[in-house]
Amino acid sequence: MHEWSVADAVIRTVIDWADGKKIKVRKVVLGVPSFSFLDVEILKEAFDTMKKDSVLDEAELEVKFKEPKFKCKNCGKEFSLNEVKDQIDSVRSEFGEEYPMHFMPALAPSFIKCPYCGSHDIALESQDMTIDEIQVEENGTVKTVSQG
Amino acid sequence: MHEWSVADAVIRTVIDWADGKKIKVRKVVLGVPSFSFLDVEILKEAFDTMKKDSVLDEAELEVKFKEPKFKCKNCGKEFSLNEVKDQIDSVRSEFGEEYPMHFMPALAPSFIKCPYCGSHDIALESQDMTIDEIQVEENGTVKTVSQG
Amino acid sequence: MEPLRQLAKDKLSGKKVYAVMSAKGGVGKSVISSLLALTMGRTTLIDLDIHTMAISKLFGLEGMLHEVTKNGIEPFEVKTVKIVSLSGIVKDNYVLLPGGNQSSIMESLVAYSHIDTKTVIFDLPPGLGDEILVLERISNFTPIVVTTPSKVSKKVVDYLIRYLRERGKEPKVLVNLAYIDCGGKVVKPFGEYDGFGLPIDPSIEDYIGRIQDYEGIVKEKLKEFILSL
Amino acid sequence: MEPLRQLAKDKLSGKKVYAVMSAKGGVGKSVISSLLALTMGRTTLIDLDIHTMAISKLFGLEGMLHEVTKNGIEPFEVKTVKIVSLSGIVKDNYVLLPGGNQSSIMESLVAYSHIDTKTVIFDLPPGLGDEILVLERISNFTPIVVTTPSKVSKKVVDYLIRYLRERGKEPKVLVNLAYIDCGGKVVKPFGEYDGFGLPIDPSIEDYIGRIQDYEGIVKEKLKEFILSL
Ligand SMILES: Nc1ncnc2c1ncn2[C@@H]1O[C@H](COP(=O)(O)OP(=O)(O)O)[C@@H](O)[C@H]1O
Ligand SMILES: Nc1ncnc2c1ncn2[C@@H]1O[C@H](COP(=O)(O)OP(=O)(O)O)[C@@H](O)[C@H]1O
Ligand SMILES: [Mg+2]
Ligand SMILES: [Mg+2]
Ligand SMILES: [Mg+2]
Ligand SMILES: [Mg+2]
Ligand code: NI
Ligand code: NI
Ligand SMILES: [Zn+2]
Ligand SMILES: [Zn+2]
Repeated sequence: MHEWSVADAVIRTVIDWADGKKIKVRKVVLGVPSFSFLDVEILKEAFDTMKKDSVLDEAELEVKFKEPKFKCKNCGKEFSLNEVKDQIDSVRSEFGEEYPMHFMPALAPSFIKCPYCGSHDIALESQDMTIDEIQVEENGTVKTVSQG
Repeated sequence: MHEWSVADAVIRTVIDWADGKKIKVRKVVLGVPSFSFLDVEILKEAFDTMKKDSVLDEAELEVKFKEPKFKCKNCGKEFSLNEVKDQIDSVRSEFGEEYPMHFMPALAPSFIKCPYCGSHDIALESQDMTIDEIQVEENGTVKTVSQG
Repeated sequence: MEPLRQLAKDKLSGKKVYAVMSAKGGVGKSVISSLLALTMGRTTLIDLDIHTMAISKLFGLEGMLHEVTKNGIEPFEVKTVKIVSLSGIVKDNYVLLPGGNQSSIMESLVAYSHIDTKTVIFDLPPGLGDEILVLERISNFTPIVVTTPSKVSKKVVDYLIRYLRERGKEPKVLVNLAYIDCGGKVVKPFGEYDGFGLPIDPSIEDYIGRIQDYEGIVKEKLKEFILSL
Repeated sequence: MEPLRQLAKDKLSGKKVYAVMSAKGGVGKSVISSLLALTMGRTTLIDLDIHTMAISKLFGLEGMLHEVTKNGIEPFEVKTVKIVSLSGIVKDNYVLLPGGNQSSIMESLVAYSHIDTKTVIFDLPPGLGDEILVLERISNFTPIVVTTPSKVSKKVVDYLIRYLRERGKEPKVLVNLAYIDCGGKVVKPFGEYDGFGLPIDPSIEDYIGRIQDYEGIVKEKLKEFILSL
């Protein structure tokens, strides 16, 4: 349900970035960690409802799920989401839809243990939600801006 | 002076990595943040003194200084070492040789302010000391191992 | 671009924001921020001490989960105080984290919260870390610094005060556990102090889990303090 | 490959390592770790609370810088205790840091220290963060968990105890500020408690800056506790 807040965040950020310039945003590409299990349907519905009367009026939201890479800082091993799927499933069945990593992927080390050594000392690459790309039309030309 | 500890750390790490295998280490490339101002002379002297009777017996130490990239998380601007040189100089003149970032480059945000907005909220890329490369000879062949 | 940062900023813009802080632990930040929120009324109280989550323990909200609506995380409502805590997301699980993960959790907590009061109070953890840096990024807060008259505490809090002044902020200082009323006689068990003192009230312990019912001397004193804000 | 991690590990290998910890702040971790080190003797005491650096304040070592030799950072020596603190590197500057920087500083502090005693005691900051994760990486420590009888404190410390047990460690628990001797009568201002209690000794305040001279009741009690380790 907080997908509405996520859409809100994206819209505010793009409007702030456009900074009153006379542009039309065509598309926004949002990168979200796959294990946050954001609901793309709701996200797009929220985006389309809230974008009205802004530079985003005609913009489309594209959601790209990023696969996390985990690295245990205790034993040094790397592992994928698949290897901790059972752990994530058990957190999801405890909490339901609004499970902790759904809001805050950075909570992962609290709930996930290294499948090799059992440590919670886990580094996570690409755990943050990011705006990766914005497609804009300015004076008739369309260009794509990549974000860092 | 803690260059001796740094050399010690490098030697122990490589020996642990070699794990008793019958190899000869030819070269170790150590990456250090430039603003730690480690003394390469002392580092090499310490390395050459302590490497005796180990797989590193004939190894050479190469030191590569890494230029830090600073990014202010408050105003978003990036800046280079050059732009905070005066700040670093003033810390060095307060402390002398053993100045805080000499030991611990990660202390930088405590002592350095963003030159644009004055914030201490500074992210630092490549602030850690790392072993970047090891050149080994095994059964007569020389190969280079890159480290992550 | 960090969309959560933008949202967090927008949620606090135009609000009066107080940050109850102290580099030292155990000086009473959580008790004081709770009583300040209750005294002021119509306030959103956000618990940024993500490891200890004391606010939900003081108000008896442990094990309860936040509802989530289109407006985001709906605060718990106690009297006229709206409370947001990570405990409402993780329930009674411990929150053990590498330091690098803390700031994004704090930022999300603010960004996703439904804030509809004009006043927002943050309860901060001890230390000099992300909680301060994150708050500086997203708001123009008024610092309320808590210390005790104890020498260690004063020295540690001095770091924080120096930092805040360098950043152009003048903190309001509260000296907690400053004195105790021993049958009419004022005793200062931790020595002399300067500034606005709050008494030791042993009865506070009886109100852990229902701090909203506390009406004792510490709250009385805080009413006086609020007039100086 | 992280050379400092390896060095830190090697420095602690074969030593008896104690970690004085508590998710809660202000419960007495620094006072207790200092008195434990003094009571045990021939101990290296390493201050991992890099933001508050209370150990140097308790021993009166503020503003002093560590000497550095071929053996690394030379500890301050007080009686038979060898003390390492970040304050000996940064002097009286505040240490304000993003959370992500903390672990490398803690690791360096251990790696670069000259440790020549068989026993090492770590004084930890509050919270559930890098200090615990870093220690787990580099040593097989015995946890000494400090709490007070206060309900908030007990609840918060419970997270830590649960975590430690999940990691296969059984902590020794100390209940500080457990009781006070009021002219022969034992008073428990923070309520009942289970476990090994340490009394409130208001005279400790007089020994801040020279904790090495303190010989009062808390130290006596700790002698008893040490026998149980
Ligand atoms: N004025 C006071 N009188 C009596 N007890 C207090 C007072 N202020 C705080 N306490 C108690 O001190 C302990 C620490 O308070 P807390 O608010 O959790 O500190 P912090 O948030 O700074 O860690 C708690 O047990 C609390 O009940
Ligand atoms: N047993 C005790 N009796 C009296 N005062 C104490 C006792 N233990 C700790 N203190 C005081 O309590 C305060 C907090 O102690 P400290 O060791 O700094 O806690 P922590 O390290 O857990 O934050 C200090 O002012 C200290 O002098
Ligand atoms: Mg608190
Ligand atoms: Mg912190
Ligand atoms: Mg302490
Ligand atoms: Mg911490
Ligand atoms: Ni949701
Ligand atoms: Ni040196
Ligand atoms: Zn592992
Ligand atoms: Zn800046």
